[in-house]
Amino acid sequence: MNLYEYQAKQLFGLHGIPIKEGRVARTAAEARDIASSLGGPVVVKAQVHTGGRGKAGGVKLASGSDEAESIAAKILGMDIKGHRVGQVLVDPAVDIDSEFYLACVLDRGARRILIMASGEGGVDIEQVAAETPERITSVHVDPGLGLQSYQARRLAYGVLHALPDARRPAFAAVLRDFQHVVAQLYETCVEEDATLAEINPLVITTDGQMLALDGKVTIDDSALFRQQELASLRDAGVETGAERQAREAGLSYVDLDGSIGCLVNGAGLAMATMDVIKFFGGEPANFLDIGGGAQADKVAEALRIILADARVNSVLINIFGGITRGDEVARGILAALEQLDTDVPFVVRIEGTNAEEGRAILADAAMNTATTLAEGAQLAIRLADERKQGQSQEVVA
Amino acid sequence: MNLYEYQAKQLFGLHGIPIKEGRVARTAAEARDIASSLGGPVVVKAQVHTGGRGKAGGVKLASGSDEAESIAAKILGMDIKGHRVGQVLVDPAVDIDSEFYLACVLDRGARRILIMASGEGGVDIEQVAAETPERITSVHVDPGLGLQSYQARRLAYGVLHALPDARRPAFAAVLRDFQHVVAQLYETCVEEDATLAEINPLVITTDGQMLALDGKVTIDDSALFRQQELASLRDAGVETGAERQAREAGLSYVDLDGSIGCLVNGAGLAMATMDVIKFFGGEPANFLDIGGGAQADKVAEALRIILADARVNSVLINIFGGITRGDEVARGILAALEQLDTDVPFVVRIEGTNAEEGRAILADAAMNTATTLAEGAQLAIRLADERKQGQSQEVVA
Amino acid sequence: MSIYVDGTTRLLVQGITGREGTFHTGHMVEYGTNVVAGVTPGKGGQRVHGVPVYDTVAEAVAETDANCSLIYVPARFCADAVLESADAGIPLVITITEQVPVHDMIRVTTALQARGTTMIGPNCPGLISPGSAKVGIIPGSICTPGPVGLVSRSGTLTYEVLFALTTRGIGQTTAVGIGGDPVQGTKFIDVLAAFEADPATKAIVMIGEIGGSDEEAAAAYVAEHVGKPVIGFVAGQTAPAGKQMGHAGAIISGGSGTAAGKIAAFENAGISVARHPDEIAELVAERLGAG
Amino acid sequence: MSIYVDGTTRLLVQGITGREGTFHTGHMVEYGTNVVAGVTPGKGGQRVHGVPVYDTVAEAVAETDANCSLIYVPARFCADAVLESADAGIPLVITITEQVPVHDMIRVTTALQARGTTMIGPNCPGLISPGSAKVGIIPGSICTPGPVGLVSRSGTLTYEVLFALTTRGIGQTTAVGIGGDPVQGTKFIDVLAAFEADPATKAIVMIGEIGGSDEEAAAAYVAEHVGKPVIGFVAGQTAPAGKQMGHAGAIISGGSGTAAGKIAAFENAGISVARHPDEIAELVAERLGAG
Repeated sequence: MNLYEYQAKQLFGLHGIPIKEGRVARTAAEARDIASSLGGPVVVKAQVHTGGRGKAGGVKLASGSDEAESIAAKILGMDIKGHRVGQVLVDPAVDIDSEFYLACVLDRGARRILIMASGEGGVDIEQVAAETPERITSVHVDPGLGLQSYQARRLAYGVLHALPDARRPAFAAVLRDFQHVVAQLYETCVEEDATLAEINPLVITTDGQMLALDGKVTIDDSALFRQQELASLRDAGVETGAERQAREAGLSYVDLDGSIGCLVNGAGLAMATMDVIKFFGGEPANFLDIGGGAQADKVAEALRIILADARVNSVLINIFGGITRGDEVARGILAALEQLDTDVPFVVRIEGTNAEEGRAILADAAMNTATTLAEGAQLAIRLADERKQGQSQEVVA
Repeated sequence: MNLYEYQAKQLFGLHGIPIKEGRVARTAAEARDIASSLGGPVVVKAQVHTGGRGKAGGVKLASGSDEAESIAAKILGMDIKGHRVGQVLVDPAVDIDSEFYLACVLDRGARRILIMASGEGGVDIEQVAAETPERITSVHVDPGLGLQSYQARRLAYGVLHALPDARRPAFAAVLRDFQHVVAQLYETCVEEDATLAEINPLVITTDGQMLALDGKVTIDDSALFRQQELASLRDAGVETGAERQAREAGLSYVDLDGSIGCLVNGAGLAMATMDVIKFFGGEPANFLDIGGGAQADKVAEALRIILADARVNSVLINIFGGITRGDEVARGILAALEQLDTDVPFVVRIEGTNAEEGRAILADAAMNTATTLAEGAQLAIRLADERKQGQSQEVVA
Repeated sequence: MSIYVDGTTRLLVQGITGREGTFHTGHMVEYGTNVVAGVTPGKGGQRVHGVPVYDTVAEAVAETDANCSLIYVPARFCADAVLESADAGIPLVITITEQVPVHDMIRVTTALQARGTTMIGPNCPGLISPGSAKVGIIPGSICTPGPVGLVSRSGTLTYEVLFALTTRGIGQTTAVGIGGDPVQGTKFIDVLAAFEADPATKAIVMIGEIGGSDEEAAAAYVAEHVGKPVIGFVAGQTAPAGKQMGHAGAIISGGSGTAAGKIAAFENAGISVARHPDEIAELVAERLGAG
Repeated sequence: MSIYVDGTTRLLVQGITGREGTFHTGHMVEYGTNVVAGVTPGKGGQRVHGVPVYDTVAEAVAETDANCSLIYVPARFCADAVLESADAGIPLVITITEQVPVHDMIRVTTALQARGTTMIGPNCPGLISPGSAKVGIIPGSICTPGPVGLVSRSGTLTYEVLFALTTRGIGQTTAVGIGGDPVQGTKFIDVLAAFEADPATKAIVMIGEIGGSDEEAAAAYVAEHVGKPVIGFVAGQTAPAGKQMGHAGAIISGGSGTAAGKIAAFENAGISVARHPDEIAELVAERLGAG
């Protein structure tokens, strides 16, 4: 789960990292009020879950509350890389001396949190890593020991020594503050169950203060059971209705643009099912993983979500039972079909745990069946095409 | 640094371990007031840094405030194994169903905290360990992970399964409470820098509550810099004046009964110096380790403490310099002698770092010197004997 | 022959009295796996499918000499359960539980390194050495003994491939599901090394998916250390960037972790790459025939 | 020959710009120890006795290939300093600092196990291999090369014994002070094993003191694994029970840790026990003559 910049910075603030005291606005009038209560020039920043806001015109300086209002009016509602801007952060403007990069990120290979720091702030760190890797200093944290002071020092001196001479005095003056920010960012990462906690840029202001100017935090969804407050921050706005409905039902669902609905158990098999549909010339309407051990009601809910999508012209149900049982899935399909009056054709393939019981349950429902995935996919593509043509003919007739 | 029972239990209470709400009294009248505010029967318990209070008559049940006062009057001022009772704890009396033992203790061999639990509570755990070790369950805690739930469960089930059948239901009913106490006691041990945190007995009351009835906590002296509140609990009453004075000067000093004052650098050498004096028939007046790298003022303070003891008839100064430097020690000796007018004879032996410089500094002071420890000890014994005889003669004369 | 589990495996099931634990213990016992003990705190003394249940792993190990543990406990208790087995001296822990917090697994994998315990999982289907031991939830009916070693980040996709192999008459030494989470106890390269060392394994199937860079690391390992034929597949060729596809680990982010990159790495390492799952068995047959 | 340190030792001093660090670095350089670097955060670029100072251990190691670290930093920074050296890949860390919190050393010793780093100390005088390297504060003037290995929980008592040996013309391979704290990085048995394996060491002196049970463990080890003659001494024969004698480790508590018990254990293991320090050199001469 990704946090918005303003949420990330609030979290930083709670953990003792210096931030500006801006607030978030959902209307231009609110933006005006915030700017006027802050006084002086402000920055109005679009709050969206994507990068490149600046280039897209989503971040603007305003000299006062009048301009803040007019800028907010322009930014609110803007579309940035497919994300509609629903809120803006109004922060006091800051005079920047220099910019730095600091992040705690899960290193999957090392199975540890990696802390990376660089004097190249405000830019894409992946580019820095590719072009000038010597400007990035990093340390892995032993989870049993936690961050040690020497590691914060190593980052601090690593950044210092990689800076051009002209930039060194300003950073040398805040070396201890920087180490403090490192420690607090790691604390944020661990205590909030984050897999990414990034400050970019971390700046030194012209009056010599360290400040987290922009931030990005990703919370581990699996840990939300112990992060209730964070769970409540989830912003439903970026999910489609179907995605939200699926998440609430405990399903893993991603909306796509095609015509073949997919209901699969297991992420790998679900992806492979999409891949096969595409391989044979079809277009999947969604990714849908019902997860391990799904029971009938969950399967029924999954079918409801798929069939609510008008673009769906056939449904491919591909179940290979392990912890999931074929009979449960079959019961779920029947339960959904009892409630939903649909003419969308189904192709069902069930193998693995309790597959025979499942097939027996569906035997009376007169469904299309398949034995291999390739066969199932090709059948689903054909049925979708036929239904699409049938509908066109109806329209023509 | 050892805590009194009442201090240990306060600490337990702060960490969420259930304790009784008794208070400490320094006079019989205070004991009466506490008993009357608590209401009902109370237990009056001597607060001393030694075991065997019960046998010595230092723990008594009182039916009410009158009796609490009279009992407190008897216990206060009592001498228990050389410890004068200066305060009593007045706790509400408790109806005990059964007693248990639980402790976190530093296992030097394993370099970890060991948690030990047993159904044999209220008795000497070393005796249980020797006679019925199968009644003790223990786990070592990995400091990086901290106490894990399974370890608390293992202690709980270990205790449960070792109990006689008749006692099992009462303990089974509080199995979760017990695991909670285990977790909180370990937290106490780590957060308070304890090398021992013991609850003995941990009881189940007749109404099924777990309760820490008596406790013992030893705090690591080296960690007092980060445990300021605990440091302030130190009870000067159990130290002799010389011991307190020495501690405040950063010296390690233990009062003994002999006539030869010892000033040594290093604990091992200081002990060996005592051993040698005794080996040759003398009696050391003290153990005194000036520590590593002592400077002149510390040496001077050490001599002041030694010479303030009227029983001292000679002083053996044994310095083998490493981090301590011979010249610093020599300057300290001269500084002390300038201020103190004493006729106590000194035997000085300085070897190691800057020993020659040290000996040069003392050359003019016309002191007795020795090259080996055995020689120095024998000389100090002879000088002490001579001075004692001289004093006797003076008295006779 | 097989890797990790075989006829000498003495299995302990943590969470045996739960719904899934009981169900799959039944299947494992039926398959012939030597399930010697179960553990559920507070349920000591019960029996599940004839298997004795203990309150703690330490007791269970003392009584039954269990040497492998299988974990079905709920996610929030998972880290504790893994450490309990490791501390009781069990050298191999298979963790089926899904949605385990990443930071828990960071702590656990570090602790296991110091203890010399191998964990497979979490969020994995376990493993099976057809004909001798099934540890986890891979259906025994779709497997048969033979010369192919299989390792996969995906659960049900593994079944798909096993089914296809078995249907074609190609048996397996061991199939290992390493799980789809970002932090795994066992990685592709660990299993590849074990298969390379196993004389009975004549070819290796490796099923990857989008996200992370373990497939790339595995490809480099294959190029340098694996002499046996390797057949690969990568799921998620049509997955959109930035969207998490089920597994917490399966996400294309910042342009890395794409199926295209992984397939290229496979091909550069001489791994035969299937275009879709049904092609895998075909490629295995070819490479086995050639070898 | 020697153990732990010799002519190949490339020493780094942490806390080199402090009073003690500077003073003893001078003595080590003078003795001929190859001191290649010092570390004090914020003092990078300075020089102490000609030795370059760095801000971090990682930099110092990268620049100088230091392979041994000596720690003089204040107690509250000690754990961090040890871990910094271990993380920089230094295999041997000698910790002179005293009054280090016990819980810090519990954390550190566990962490070092996983990293394969050996720590000697804390609260120890370091070690010396006469004629080739002095690492710590043992005065070089009281040592001379020869056949005796010495290991001790005590600092100055060690000097006493070295002085007596040298005065008698008996030299040393290496003298190791393991420190008097309750939690030590290196114990008697570790050093005994190293001396037993060192062909140049012909006899071993072990100096214990009251408190704990390491002397008893060492005695058992000697009985089983050490073929060379061992001469022992235990300080604190006249110490009262329940009083801490200087070191946090030197205390007789609950009837255990007494000098009498340790001396008995030594004697049972065939160790020659000196009654007072001046007797040690005498016993060494006897055992060397006999051997």
